[in-house]
Amino acid sequence: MEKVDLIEQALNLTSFGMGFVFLFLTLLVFVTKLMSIIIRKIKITGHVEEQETQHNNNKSLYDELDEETKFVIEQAIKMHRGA
Amino acid sequence: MEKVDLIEQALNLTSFGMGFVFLFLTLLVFVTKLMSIIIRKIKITGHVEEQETQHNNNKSLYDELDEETKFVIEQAIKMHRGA
Amino acid sequence: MEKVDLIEQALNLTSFGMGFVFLFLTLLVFVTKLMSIIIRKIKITGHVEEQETQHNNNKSLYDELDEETKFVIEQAIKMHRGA
Amino acid sequence: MEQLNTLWVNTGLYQISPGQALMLLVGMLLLYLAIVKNFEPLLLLPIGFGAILANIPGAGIAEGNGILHIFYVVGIESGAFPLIIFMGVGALTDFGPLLANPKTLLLGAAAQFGIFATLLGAIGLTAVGVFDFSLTDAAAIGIIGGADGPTSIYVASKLAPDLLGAIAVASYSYMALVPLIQPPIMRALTTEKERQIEMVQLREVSAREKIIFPIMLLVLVALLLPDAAPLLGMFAFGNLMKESGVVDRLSDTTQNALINIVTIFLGLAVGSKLMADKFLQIDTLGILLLGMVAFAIGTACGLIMAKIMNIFSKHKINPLIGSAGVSAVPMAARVSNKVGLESNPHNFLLMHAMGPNVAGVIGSAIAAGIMIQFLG
Amino acid sequence: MEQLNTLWVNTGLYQISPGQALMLLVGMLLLYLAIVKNFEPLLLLPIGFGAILANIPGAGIAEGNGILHIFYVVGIESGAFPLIIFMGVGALTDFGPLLANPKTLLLGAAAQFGIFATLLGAIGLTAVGVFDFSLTDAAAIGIIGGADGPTSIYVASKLAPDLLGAIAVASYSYMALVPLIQPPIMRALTTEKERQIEMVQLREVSAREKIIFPIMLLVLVALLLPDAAPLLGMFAFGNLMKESGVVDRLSDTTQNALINIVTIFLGLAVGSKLMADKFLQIDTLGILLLGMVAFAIGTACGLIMAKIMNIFSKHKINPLIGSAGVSAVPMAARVSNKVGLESNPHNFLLMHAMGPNVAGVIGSAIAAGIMIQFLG
Amino acid sequence: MEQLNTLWVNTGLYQISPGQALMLLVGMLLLYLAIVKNFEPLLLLPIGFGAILANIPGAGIAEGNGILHIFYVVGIESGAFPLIIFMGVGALTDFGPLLANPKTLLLGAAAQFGIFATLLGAIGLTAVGVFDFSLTDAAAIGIIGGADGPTSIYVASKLAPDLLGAIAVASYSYMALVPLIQPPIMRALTTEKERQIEMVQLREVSAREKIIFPIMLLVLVALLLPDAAPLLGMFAFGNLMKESGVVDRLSDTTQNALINIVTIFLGLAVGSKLMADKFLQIDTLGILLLGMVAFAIGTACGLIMAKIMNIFSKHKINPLIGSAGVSAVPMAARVSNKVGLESNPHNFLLMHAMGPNVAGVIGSAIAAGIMIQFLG
Ligand code: NA
Ligand code: NA
Ligand code: NA
Repeated sequence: MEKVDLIEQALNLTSFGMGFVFLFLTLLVFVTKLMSIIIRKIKITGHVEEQETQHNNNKSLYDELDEETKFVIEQAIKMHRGA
Repeated sequence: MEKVDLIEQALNLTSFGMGFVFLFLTLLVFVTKLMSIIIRKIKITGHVEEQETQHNNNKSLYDELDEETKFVIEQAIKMHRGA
Repeated sequence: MEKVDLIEQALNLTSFGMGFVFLFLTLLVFVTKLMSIIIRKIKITGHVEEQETQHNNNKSLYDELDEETKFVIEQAIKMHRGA
Repeated sequence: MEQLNTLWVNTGLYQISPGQALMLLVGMLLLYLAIVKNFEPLLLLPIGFGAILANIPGAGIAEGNGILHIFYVVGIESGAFPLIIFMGVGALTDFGPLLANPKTLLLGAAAQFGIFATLLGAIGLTAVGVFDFSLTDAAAIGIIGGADGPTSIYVASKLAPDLLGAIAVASYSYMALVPLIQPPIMRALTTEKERQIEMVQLREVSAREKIIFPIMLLVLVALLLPDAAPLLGMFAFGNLMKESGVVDRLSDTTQNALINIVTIFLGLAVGSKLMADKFLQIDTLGILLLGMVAFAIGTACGLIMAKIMNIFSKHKINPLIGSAGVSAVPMAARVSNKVGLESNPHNFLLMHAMGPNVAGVIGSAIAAGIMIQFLG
Repeated sequence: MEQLNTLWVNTGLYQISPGQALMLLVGMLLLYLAIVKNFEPLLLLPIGFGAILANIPGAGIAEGNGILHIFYVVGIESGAFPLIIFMGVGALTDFGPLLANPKTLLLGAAAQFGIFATLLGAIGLTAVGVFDFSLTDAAAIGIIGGADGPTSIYVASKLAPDLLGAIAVASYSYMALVPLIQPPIMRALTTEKERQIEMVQLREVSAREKIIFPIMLLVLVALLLPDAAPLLGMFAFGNLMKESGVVDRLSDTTQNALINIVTIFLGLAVGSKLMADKFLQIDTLGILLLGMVAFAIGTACGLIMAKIMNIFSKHKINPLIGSAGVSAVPMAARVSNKVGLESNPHNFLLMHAMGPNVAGVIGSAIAAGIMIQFLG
Repeated sequence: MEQLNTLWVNTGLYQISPGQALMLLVGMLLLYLAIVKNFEPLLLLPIGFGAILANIPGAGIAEGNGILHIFYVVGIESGAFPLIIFMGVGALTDFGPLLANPKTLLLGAAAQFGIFATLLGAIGLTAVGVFDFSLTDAAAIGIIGGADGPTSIYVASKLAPDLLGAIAVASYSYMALVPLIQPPIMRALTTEKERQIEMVQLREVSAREKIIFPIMLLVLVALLLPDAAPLLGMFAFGNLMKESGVVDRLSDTTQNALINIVTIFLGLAVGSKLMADKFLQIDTLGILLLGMVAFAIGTACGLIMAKIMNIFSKHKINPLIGSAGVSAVPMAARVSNKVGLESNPHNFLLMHAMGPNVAGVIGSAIAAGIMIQFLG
C-alpha cells in the first residue's frame, strides 16, 4: 500500500516535473524569440532617433564631463604624484 | 503640546548639531595646519640628523639584510625553479 | 603543595611535549626520506612504462580534446567577440 | 489534477499582489537607471536586482531564512558592510588637496546644513500632519543630504531600519543626479565674476602629513565624538593603510576584491528592504522629496559659506568649489570643475574642489555621530 | 606513565575505526582523481581534503565547534555558498549561442529526464527493497543527473542533508567523467549521416539582447516557479553584472576572487559530510550507481530530442549537440564537438553545443525548483 | 544647556580613563613600529589601529555589538581566521629545501624548547609569587617562542583568551625583532670555524615529492596527534593547492585576496583585545618578558642541536642555520644567511636555512597540538 503510494507520488512528480520543465523552456523559447525580434525592430527604427538624442540626453552630460575633465584629472594626478 | 515638543527637539538637535560640526571641523583646520607646520619644521632641522642616523638605526639593518640577501635569494630562486 | 603540583605538571608537560616533538619530527625525517627514495625509484623504473601509457590513459583523452578543440574555441571566441 | 492545482497556486502569477507587481517595476526602473542612465551602477544595479528578488511572490527570499534576509542580518544589521565599505572608501581617498588647503574643511561643514534642514523639514511636515515621522526617522532621512551612501545606510540601520530601503535608494539616486541638481543652484547663487576666480596652485603635500592626518583625525574623533568613531575610524584605517606605504598588499585588496565583494552583498541586502509592504507607503514619497531638498540646501550652503569666507580672507576661493562640500565624491568636484570651465576655460577647479569634497565625507560622518549620540 | 597513556589513547592510531581508515583512503582517492586524473580538481581537491580532515579520529573537525562544521553551517546550511557559486557561474556564462538559436533550449529540457528517471529508479529500487530512500532522498539523488554541482548541493542541503556528501561527490565525479560516459551513448544513438550534419552559422547577438535575457528569465521564473528563484535569480544577477558592462569591477571580482574563495570553503564543507558513519552506507553505493544512470539517460534524451526536432524543422540540428543538454559546462559541449569532428573534420559544433549546454543549467534549476516546491 | 552638558559628558575627553589614554599611546607606538620601523607591518598596523579603536572611551567598539567585537567572535573565537591564515601560509610555503635535506627537521624540533622553557619559566615565576599564571596561561605564553603568529593566536584563543592581545602583540613584535635578538646569540654560541662551514648544494626536488609531502604530513598528524590536525591540516591543504598545480586559481586567490582580507580583520580583532582593563596588568609585562626569553632559548637550542648533529654526521651542518628553526619565516633564515656571510663571504646559507625555518612551523604546530591535548 505505502510502496504503491510512493511509486504513484514519484510518477506524479515525474510527469508534472518534466511537463513543467518543457512548458517553461518552450515558453522561454518563444519569449526569447519575441524579445530578439522586438529589439532588432527598435534598433532599425530607433537608429536615427538615437543619433539625434545622443547629444541631448543625460548620458551625454556625463560624457561631456568625462571629456572635459579627463585632461584635468590626468594633469592633476601627474602634478600630485610629483608631490 | 507633543508636536511643539518634537519641533523644539528638532531645533535643538539642529543648533547643537551644526554647532558641533563647525566646532569639530574648525578645530580640525587648526590642528591640521599646526601639524603641517611642525612636520615641515622637523623636516628642515631634522634633515642632516636623519642622514647621519640612517646607517645606525634599525631600519638600515633591514636594508643591509635586503641588499645582501637580495642577490642570494634571486640566485637561489633561479636555481630552485630549475629544480 | 599546590605550587609543587603545578611545577610537577609543567615539568611533565615539558618532558612529554619535547619528547613528542622530537618523536614526531624524527619520524617525519624517516618517512620523508623513504618517500623520496620510493618516488625516485618509481620514476626510473616507471619512465618507459609511463611514456607508453601516455597515449592510452585518461589524461590523454583530455589532452586530445584540448588540442583538437583549442583551435575551435579560439576561432569561435574570435568570431563571437566580433559579434 | 490536485498537483496541477498545487503547481498553479504556488506560481507567482497566482500569488502576486499589486504592490509586488509595482515593486518589480521599481526594481526594473533601478536597473534601467543603472545600466542605461549610468546612475551609480555599482550600487543601483545590485539594489535593483535585490528589489526584484525581494518581491518575487511566494519565494520569501528577503524574509526568514531567505538568502537576502541572511545577507541583511549578517552584513547590515551588524553594521559590518557599511563600515567595510567606508574602510575601502578611505583606502581610495586622497587627502592631499585637503591638506594643502585645510580651510576648505569649512565648506564641508557648511554643506551639512542640508542634513539638519531636512530633519527640520521632516519634523515640520509631521507637525502639520502631512507625514508621520519620528525624530529618529527624521534624522535618518536628513543624512541623505550628506551624499554618502554608506553613512546613510549605517545611520538608517541604527535609527530607522524600516526606512533603510527608501533612504539608501534616495541616497544613491541623488548622488547620481548631482550633475543635474547642482549646476542650476550654482549658477543662481554666484556671479559671473565669482565663477571666474582663479585659485592659487596647491602646494605639495609630504607623505608624512598624509600618514599623520588620518591618525590625528581619529584621535580628535575619539576625544570629542566617540559615536562617530566606528565610521571615521574605519575610514581613517583604510586611508592609513594606503598612505603608510608599508601594507600595500592589504591596501590593494581593500581597494579591489574586498570593497567589490562587500558592495555586491550590501547592494543585494539593501534591495531586500524594498519589499512592497514596507516600501509602498506615503513615507517613501516623503523621503524621496526630502532627500532632494537636502541635496539642494547642502549645495546652496556650501556655496554661501565660500562667499562668506571670501569676505574675511585675502586668498579668494572660487565659490563653485563650495557645492562640492556635500561630498558625492568625486562627482560633485567634477561638477564644480565643469561649471567653472564654462566661465573661465583656463580655470581647472577639480583639485581645489577635492578638498571640500572629502571634507564633506568627514562632515557627514560627524553629523551622523551627533544623530546617533542624541537619538541612538 | 599516566601521561604517556593519555598521549597514546589520544592518538589517531588508538582511536581509529575501520570506517575512518577507509574514508581516509577515499579522501586520498579523490585527491588522486583531482591531481593525477584531473577530474574537476577545483572541487574534488578541496572535497577530498575535507574528507580526510573530517575523518581524523578524535579531532572532531567536522563536528560541534570544528572548523569544517562551522563552514558547513555558515555556508551550506544557509544556502549561501551554492548560491554565490551560481552567481559566479552566471558571471562566467555567455548566453550568446543560446540567444542565436533559442530552440536549443528544448534540448536542455529533454536532458532533464535523466533527473526524473533517476528519481523513479531510486523509488523503484526502494519498492523492491534494494535501498531505502524516501521521496525527498530520491529527488535529491535525481538532481545529480542535472550535471550541475551547485544545484545538486543546494537541493541536497534542502531535501536530504544526510546524503549531501555522497551526492556532491557523485555530481562532480560524473561531471568529470562526461568525456568517458557520453561518447559511446552518442555513437550508439546516432547514424553516421546524422553526425555529419553541418549547422548554419550562428547569427550575431546584440548587447541589448544579452542584457535583457537574464532579466526576462528572472521575471518568467518569478511568475511561474518562485521556488527556483533563489538559484536562477543569483545566476541571472551574475550574468547581468557581466553583460551590463557598467559594473565591470564587480563582475571581475565575482568571476575571480569571490568564486575562488567560496569554492575553497564549499569544497571543504562538502568534504565534512564524508564522515565515515554517514558515508559508509549501502545508500552511498546506490547514489553512485543511480547518478551514473542519470547521466546516461540525460545524455540519451538530449540526443533523442534533437532527432525528434529534426522531424519537424527545416534547419536540421546535428543530434550530437543534444547530449550537451545535460550541462556539465563546458565539458559536454566540447565532447559534442569532438565526436562531431570524428565524422566530419570540418564540422565545428562547439558554439552550437554551447546553447543546449547553458540551457541545461536553466533546465536543471527549474527541475530543482519543482522538487523543492513539492517536497521542500 | 542640558544638551550641551549631554554633549560634554559623552565626549571622550570627559570619559577617558588614564588606562585608556595610555593604551591609545600603546596603539600609536604599534603604528610607529609598523610604519617607521617596519616591524611586521602587515599585522602590527591593523593590531595597532584596532587597539586605538578599542580604547576610544564610550564608543564600545570592542564590546557587545561593537564591530571589532563582532570580528573577534566571528573570526577568532571560532578559530577561523588563524586557520585560514595558516592555509594561506601553506600556499606560500616551499618545502623544497626541507625535502632536499630532511634531517634539518630536527633543528626545527630543537628550537621548540623555547616554548617549553618559557612554560616552565612562567610557572616558576608563579611559584615564587612574581606573576599569577595558570598552566593554560603558561602554555599559551610559551607558544610565543614558536615564532608563528597564527599558531600563537589559535592556541591563545583556545587556552587563554584573556591574554590573547598581549600574546599576539608579543608574538609579532618579537618576530620583527629577530634580526636584533638572534645575531648576538648566534655569535656567542658558535666558533668562527663553525660559522665558515660550507654546506653541500641541495639536490633537486621533484614535483611529486612536493605533492606527496603535505598529504604525508597530514596523515602522520592524523595518526599521532589529532589535536594538531586543524592547524597542520589547513597548512597542508594550502600547500597542496599550490604544489598540485591543478587548482592554480584557488591557490592564487588564497595567496592574495583571501589571506589579505583575513589579515586585515584578524589584525583588527586582535587589536580589540588590547582594551585597557585587560591589557594594563602586570601579567602583560610578564608575557612580554617571557616571550623575549622564549625567542632567545629557541634560538640557542636550534644552534646547539646543529652542533650535536655535527658530532654524529659526516655531512657537516653550518650551525648558523639552527637558529632558523624558531621559524619566523623568512626573517630567521635571512638572518642565518647574513651572519654566515660575515664569516665567509662566499657562503650563502639562505636556502639551507629555509629547511629548518619551515620545519619550525611544523614543530610549533605540533607543540601547540600537545598543549591543546593536555590542557584544552
Ligand atoms: Na557628505
Ligand atoms: Na543541467
Ligand atoms: Na615555530
